[in-house]
Amino acid sequence: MTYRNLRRSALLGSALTFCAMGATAETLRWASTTDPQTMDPHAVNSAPVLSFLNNIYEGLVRRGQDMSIEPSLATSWEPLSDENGWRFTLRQDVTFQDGAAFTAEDVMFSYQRASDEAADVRSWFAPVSEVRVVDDYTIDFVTTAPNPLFPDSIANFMILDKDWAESNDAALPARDAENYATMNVNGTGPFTLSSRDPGVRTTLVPHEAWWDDASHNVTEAVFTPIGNAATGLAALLSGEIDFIQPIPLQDVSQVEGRDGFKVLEGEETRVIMFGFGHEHEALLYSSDVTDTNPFTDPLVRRAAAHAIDIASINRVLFRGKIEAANQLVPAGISGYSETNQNRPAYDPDLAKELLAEAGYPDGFSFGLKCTNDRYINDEALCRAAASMFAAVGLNAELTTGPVRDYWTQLREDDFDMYLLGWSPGTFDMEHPIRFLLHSQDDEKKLGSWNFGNYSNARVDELLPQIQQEIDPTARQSMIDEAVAITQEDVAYIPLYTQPLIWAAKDNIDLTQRADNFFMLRWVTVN
Amino acid sequence: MLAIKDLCIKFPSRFGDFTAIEDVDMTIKPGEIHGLVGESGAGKSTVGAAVIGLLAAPGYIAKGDLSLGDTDLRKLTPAQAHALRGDRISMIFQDPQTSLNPLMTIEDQLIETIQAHADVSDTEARARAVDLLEEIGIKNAAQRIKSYPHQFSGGMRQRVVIALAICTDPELIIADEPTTALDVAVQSQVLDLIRRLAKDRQIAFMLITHDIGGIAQIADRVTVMRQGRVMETGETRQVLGAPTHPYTRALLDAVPPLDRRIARFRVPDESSSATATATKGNQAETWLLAGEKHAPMGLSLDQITVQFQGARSALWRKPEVFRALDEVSLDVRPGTILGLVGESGSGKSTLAKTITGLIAPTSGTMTLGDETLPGGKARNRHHPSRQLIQMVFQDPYSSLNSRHKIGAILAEPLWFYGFVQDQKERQELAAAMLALVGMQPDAIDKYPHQFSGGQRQRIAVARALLARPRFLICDEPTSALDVSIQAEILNLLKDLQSKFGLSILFISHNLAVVRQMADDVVVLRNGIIEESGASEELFERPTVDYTKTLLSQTPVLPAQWQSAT
Amino acid sequence: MIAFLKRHEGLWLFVHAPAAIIAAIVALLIMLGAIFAPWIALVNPYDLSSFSLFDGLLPPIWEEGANTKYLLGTDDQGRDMISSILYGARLSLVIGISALSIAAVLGVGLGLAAGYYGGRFDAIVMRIADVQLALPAILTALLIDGIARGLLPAAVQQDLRVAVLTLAIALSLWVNFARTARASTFVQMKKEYVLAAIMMGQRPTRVMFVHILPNILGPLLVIMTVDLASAILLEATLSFLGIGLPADSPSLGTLIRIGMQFLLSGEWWILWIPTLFLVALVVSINILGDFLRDVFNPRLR
Amino acid sequence: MVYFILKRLIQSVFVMLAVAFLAFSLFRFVGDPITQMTGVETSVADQERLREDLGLNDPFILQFGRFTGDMLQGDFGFSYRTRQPVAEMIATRIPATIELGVVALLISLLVGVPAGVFTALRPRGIATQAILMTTLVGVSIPTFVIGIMLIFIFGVQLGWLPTFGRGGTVQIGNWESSLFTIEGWRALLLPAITLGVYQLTLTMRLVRAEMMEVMRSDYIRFAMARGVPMRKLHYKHALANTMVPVITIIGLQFGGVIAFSIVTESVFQWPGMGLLFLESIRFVDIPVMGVYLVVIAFFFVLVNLIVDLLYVAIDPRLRVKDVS
Repeated sequence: MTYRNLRRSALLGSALTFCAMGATAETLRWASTTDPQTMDPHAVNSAPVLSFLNNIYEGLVRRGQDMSIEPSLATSWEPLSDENGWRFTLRQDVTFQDGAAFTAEDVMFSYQRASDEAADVRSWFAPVSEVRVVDDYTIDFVTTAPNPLFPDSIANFMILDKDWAESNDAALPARDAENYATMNVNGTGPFTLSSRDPGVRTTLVPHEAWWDDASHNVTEAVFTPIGNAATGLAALLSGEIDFIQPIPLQDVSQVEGRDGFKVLEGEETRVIMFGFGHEHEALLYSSDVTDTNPFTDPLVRRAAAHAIDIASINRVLFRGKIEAANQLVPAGISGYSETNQNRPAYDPDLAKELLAEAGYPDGFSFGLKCTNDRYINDEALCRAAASMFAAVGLNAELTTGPVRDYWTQLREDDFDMYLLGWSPGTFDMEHPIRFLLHSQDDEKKLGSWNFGNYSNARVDELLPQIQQEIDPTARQSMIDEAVAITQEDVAYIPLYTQPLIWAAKDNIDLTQRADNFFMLRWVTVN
Repeated sequence: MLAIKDLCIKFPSRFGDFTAIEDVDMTIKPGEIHGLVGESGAGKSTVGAAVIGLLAAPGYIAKGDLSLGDTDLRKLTPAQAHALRGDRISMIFQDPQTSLNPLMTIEDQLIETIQAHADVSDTEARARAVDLLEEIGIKNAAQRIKSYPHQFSGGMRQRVVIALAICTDPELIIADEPTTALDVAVQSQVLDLIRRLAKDRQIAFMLITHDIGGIAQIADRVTVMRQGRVMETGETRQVLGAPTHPYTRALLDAVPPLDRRIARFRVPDESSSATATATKGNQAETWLLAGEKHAPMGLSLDQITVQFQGARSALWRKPEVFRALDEVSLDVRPGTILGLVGESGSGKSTLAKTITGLIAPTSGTMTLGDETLPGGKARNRHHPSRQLIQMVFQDPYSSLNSRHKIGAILAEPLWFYGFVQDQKERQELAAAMLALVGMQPDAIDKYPHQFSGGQRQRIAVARALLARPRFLICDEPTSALDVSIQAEILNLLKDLQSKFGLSILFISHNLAVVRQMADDVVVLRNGIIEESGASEELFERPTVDYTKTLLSQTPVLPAQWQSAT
Repeated sequence: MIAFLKRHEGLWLFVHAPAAIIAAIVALLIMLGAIFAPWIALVNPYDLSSFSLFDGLLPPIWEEGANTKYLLGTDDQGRDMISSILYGARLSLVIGISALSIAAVLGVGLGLAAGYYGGRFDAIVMRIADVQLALPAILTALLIDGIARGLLPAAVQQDLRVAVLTLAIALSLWVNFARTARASTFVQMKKEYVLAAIMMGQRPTRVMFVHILPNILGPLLVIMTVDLASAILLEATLSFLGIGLPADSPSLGTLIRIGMQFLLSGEWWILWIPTLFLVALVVSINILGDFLRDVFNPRLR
Repeated sequence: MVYFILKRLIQSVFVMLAVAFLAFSLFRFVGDPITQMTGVETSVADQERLREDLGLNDPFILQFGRFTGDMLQGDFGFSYRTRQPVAEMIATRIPATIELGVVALLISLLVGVPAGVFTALRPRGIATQAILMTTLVGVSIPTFVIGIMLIFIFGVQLGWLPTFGRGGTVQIGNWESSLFTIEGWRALLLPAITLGVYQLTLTMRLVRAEMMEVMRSDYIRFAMARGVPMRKLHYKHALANTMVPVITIIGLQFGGVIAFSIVTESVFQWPGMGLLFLESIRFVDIPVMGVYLVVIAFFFVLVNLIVDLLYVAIDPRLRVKDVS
């Protein structure tokens, strides 16, 4: 430990000297709420880690500014002819940040590493049955079934150097202890780590031998996690940082109103929704209806949907920054159902009528579970929604809590209604159908986030077909059918697409991508 | 040299100014010891504080002249007054335990004081300090000067205090009760020292004290004060020997003589209050006498030893054992008073606590009447002795629960021992008992703080009696009281004892008081009995040196100044 | 009148201490407002149907765009600020006072017993106090929160948040009471009235509670006021850190936490009005505490 | 002396053990670390396997035994979240918290003690009343509000001082210090003031009360009567005697400083232990939380020991045996 500390100290010391000398205009200081917990691209499957490491490591494919898939370490890919799967042709003359050459062996190694039991990202490779190195620059991923979306699904599968990992005892991701790859990097990406002080400061410098043309002019990038939103914004306004992601909605006008600052607004792909306990036999938190579960009745669910005044929520809570959602993905995501764009209108009278029709003319009380630190304004949203529900007779007993034990509670079916935000990892409608709409099936790992266990035989039937259908039109019509069914059922109440609001100094040019990833390679400091 | 003329001091309070000192005149010549006597509240200390310019915060001098030699003390700026303090006037406080800064060595405090008033080097100041300590009677001064105050005993500490007061050669020293906190032996040494200093160095002393015996021994002149006014002033011999003012007369009468036993003290206004309530007191008297088996009960101690575990000072050394009582045997005969005499630390209070069961004896047996008295925890809460033995404590201010009404305090034993079931009856009896001890019965509705020390001590006696005790322990019952009050309380105790035939263990450090009260006397010193015997016999013909020294050192009024009773 | 005041010295001092009078009036007003909140408040923040998001973010009456219905404006939920504050103060005071009561009973009980029995019992109590002191209040709150989470079914947890928070605050305050009670008891134990009671053979509980307790109430009362202020602040701090009360049962602390989101956004009233109320309340209590301290320690006057 | 210190040490060990037990046992109830360690798509079976690997399914006592046993061997375990050794994580954060705490304490002493003396010597002055009133308001504003106000005024509006972080730090051995650069001090100022305000008030009031008490004591009156110069009287005699109780309270307060540094660190994004602890709570990082508690208890115990030693240094009555 002492040895390690000494080395780190030396490293930090030199980094600080460097800071002092190289403090030119091209230094970018940016902040976000959460520190990436590890530098290992396979150890943890979480947005802060993947977002940050996308600047250091690269995958076979990558996403462009519009989220489209484009070649990265693979220059091209096509389906295998004689079996299910894909063949990737790799880019030549790519070197890792330590100078080693990139070959198919590294991809093979990274696949083994990322699909190992110790890796948190192994679910990406669930469809993969075999990986074969064809030659130094060709590699085949064989899948158990036809998988048209496979290349899209591995945009965050990052490649690291086999020799580097093995010689540093980091052949597997660290699970309950650290290893070399937790604190050190060796990727092929545009930036490399120059110093890291977890939770405090992480500094990146450009990788001079990067294969792609650098369109950025950053010579040094310093990342600071700032958990407290007010502190973060204050740091931006006082000029200590150049860019922050995200900022609270209510502060947008303040930033915009100041000289020298700008706000970047966009939409995340995350749809915020309410879910129901579809299969619960009785309400858990009700004070008046204890023997049955009204939410099993689609009429009641529809009534709840009509009770929500999304326009007021938008105006007051979100300052007009949100887009109402009508299905589980926002428009623009592949597979979005153009034919099902209507959402239940705000109509409290209709809601009351529907409730009366369902046999609850005076409404009933139930429990609503929400997070208070997961989504933008999540707690305020739930309180507003509870107030709106109450106006039609649905008296919500609101429980809000930190996300740290929220999922556990949901897994234990401890809710009547709950809040959920879902971002399709593959940027395709299939993703929410698989996770949120298909009946729970532990064996096949389907419906694993369908906490209320919404179950519809037709939807269950459609999912495998959607997954395997290569023809886009046929695929879309199946998706449309599934969306229509679930909309009719009011399986969820989709509310809105979560906005994405970044703030920066005026002299920073950057690109805001819909997955909330911040790519240093698109930054220009003027 | 010091001249006080028409001094009037007022303390502003929210209900108008309170006049503490009125028209006081006094002069003190160099080398003269001027005694300022009076009971508490007489304003003695206020005069002293005014002279040295340290009058407590809101108080101010309303009128009058204060001058020291040619200096008009009232015209000094605060800075000048401060420079004068120590340089020309100094002061000695009552308690040597608290008068010295515990965090500084004696040397530092002496040098600091010397250098505050004289431009001398450290070495010189130190030399002067050492000489002074030697002169004052501290042996091995060069070495002991490095010590901290806590490393000196009480008497030695008072010497250091005196050294500090005179190290700057002041003209006047105000000594505010300089001997009150000290044991008899040390008292006389300190008084001797003061007398010597006055004579040798021609320092004028203002000796503030309530101890008339001490004044009589060393003061050249005396001023008697009462309630802020001078009653009488003049040569000591004249004022104390042939007092002209009735107050002085009464004060002198209340001083218990050491050389003889008197039946009763003459207390001027006692009779009036006593008779007014006497009829009411009869009820309490009847009740007390009606108690079953009210025959007196004796107490004997046989070879009682009490040891305390000292603090552990080192890990490998066993903590030292401190022997507070060493094989003490004594006998309180039924219906008599045994006087227990001793200086502080002699084990008197330990003995009382052992008898009452607060402390367990290490060995030895106690017998109350015919029954063995278990000690410490062995005596359970319901043991009969809890009722049969009662105690009157030293400090009347802390012996009554200040948050309880007198009625509640007095009714408690009646309720607790189950004597009287009815609440109303209890209050009535309590009121009657108050009458018996010479108090107004309506006191039961008041709180202790509404009474003076002497009245509280009467209440404490009433409480003890309401337990229907057979044996009474009086632990220094009058040492916190003024002499005239002391006389009243002693009279009361005598009356009650003869009326109810109580057996009393009377503990006191005051030999004169014990002589007035006790049938038998035991002299205790460091936990060992030095001498014991019938009271008059022992006082007339003490056999042990220690007793003799004690007797000789106790300051008394010369016999010829005392009035015959 | 004068005679009456003369007898009741504390009252006399009070009448002549303007700061104490103002503080008492402010504290009294806030407390009355809190007590009668259900009758005087415009909306009930607990009743979700009594307000509407539609009225959200209205400024106080003197600002442009205000609605005269809401004198001090509304928050982002459309709740009337005054109502929220009244209910918030109510909750803060309930938590503060109950935490204080628990702490006082526990602390005074243990402190009295420690001072009375001394020796080993005293040593044990003081070691426990040490452990408690080594765990700052925030950590204690987390621990209690953790236990509650582990032991209680999820259904009742929400309802017990207030109780849990109260207990956590109580646990971090009892040491103060215990130490003071113990020290004061030590002093009283040397007093002769206590010896007299013990010698009589009275039960230890009677000696402790009937005889000693009334005599040590003075310093305890001072601690009580000062700690009431700390309890309210502690609740605010815990709520700020997000381990206090949920937003739908707003105490003053929670209101400030919510308001903190609007620090830079221009809706200043959502943060600063509750803060002002909290500070006014705490300052008043502290002034009264100071005043009591002076009454019980005349020498500091 | 040796016995005294030894006795204190044994008591300290008891406190440490109790805290370790509490820390560990109670945090076992806080949330489920597995959900934090794994991503959205990790299967339930994988989670269960991980739980088994980490020994989270073992009996409670076994887990506690492992926890203390490892700790005694200097092995503080690994963070669930970052997979770093906890010892190292805490060690890198300790300097920030200590420097913040010590500077805050220094501010509170450097301002609080003179202010206490001043107000004690002029109990009726207008300045005294003003100071007392100000400080009363000072203790009545929650720490986090003070911090945010300072950020708002000095960081955002005036732009004089940094609003977060430690500024320039210098590495001295294992200690990362911000005390050696101007930037470091600038960054330290606001958080230290925020943290110091509350302690300052307490210190000031305590010094005032003790000083007034001491000024009434016999030895001060005697020193007055001897004409000891006022300056010496106030600062050498009175203040020194005030220090014994003041040091006790300051020692006790150090725990409070560390505790409230959680709040301050959160507001100022100060990379100390408190911030780490808050992050750990958020991510249910039990090893870090447990070790943090133990470290805090250790500080408390250490400070108390130092206070005991200071007593001995200040008060000769505890130092030398009675010779008379």
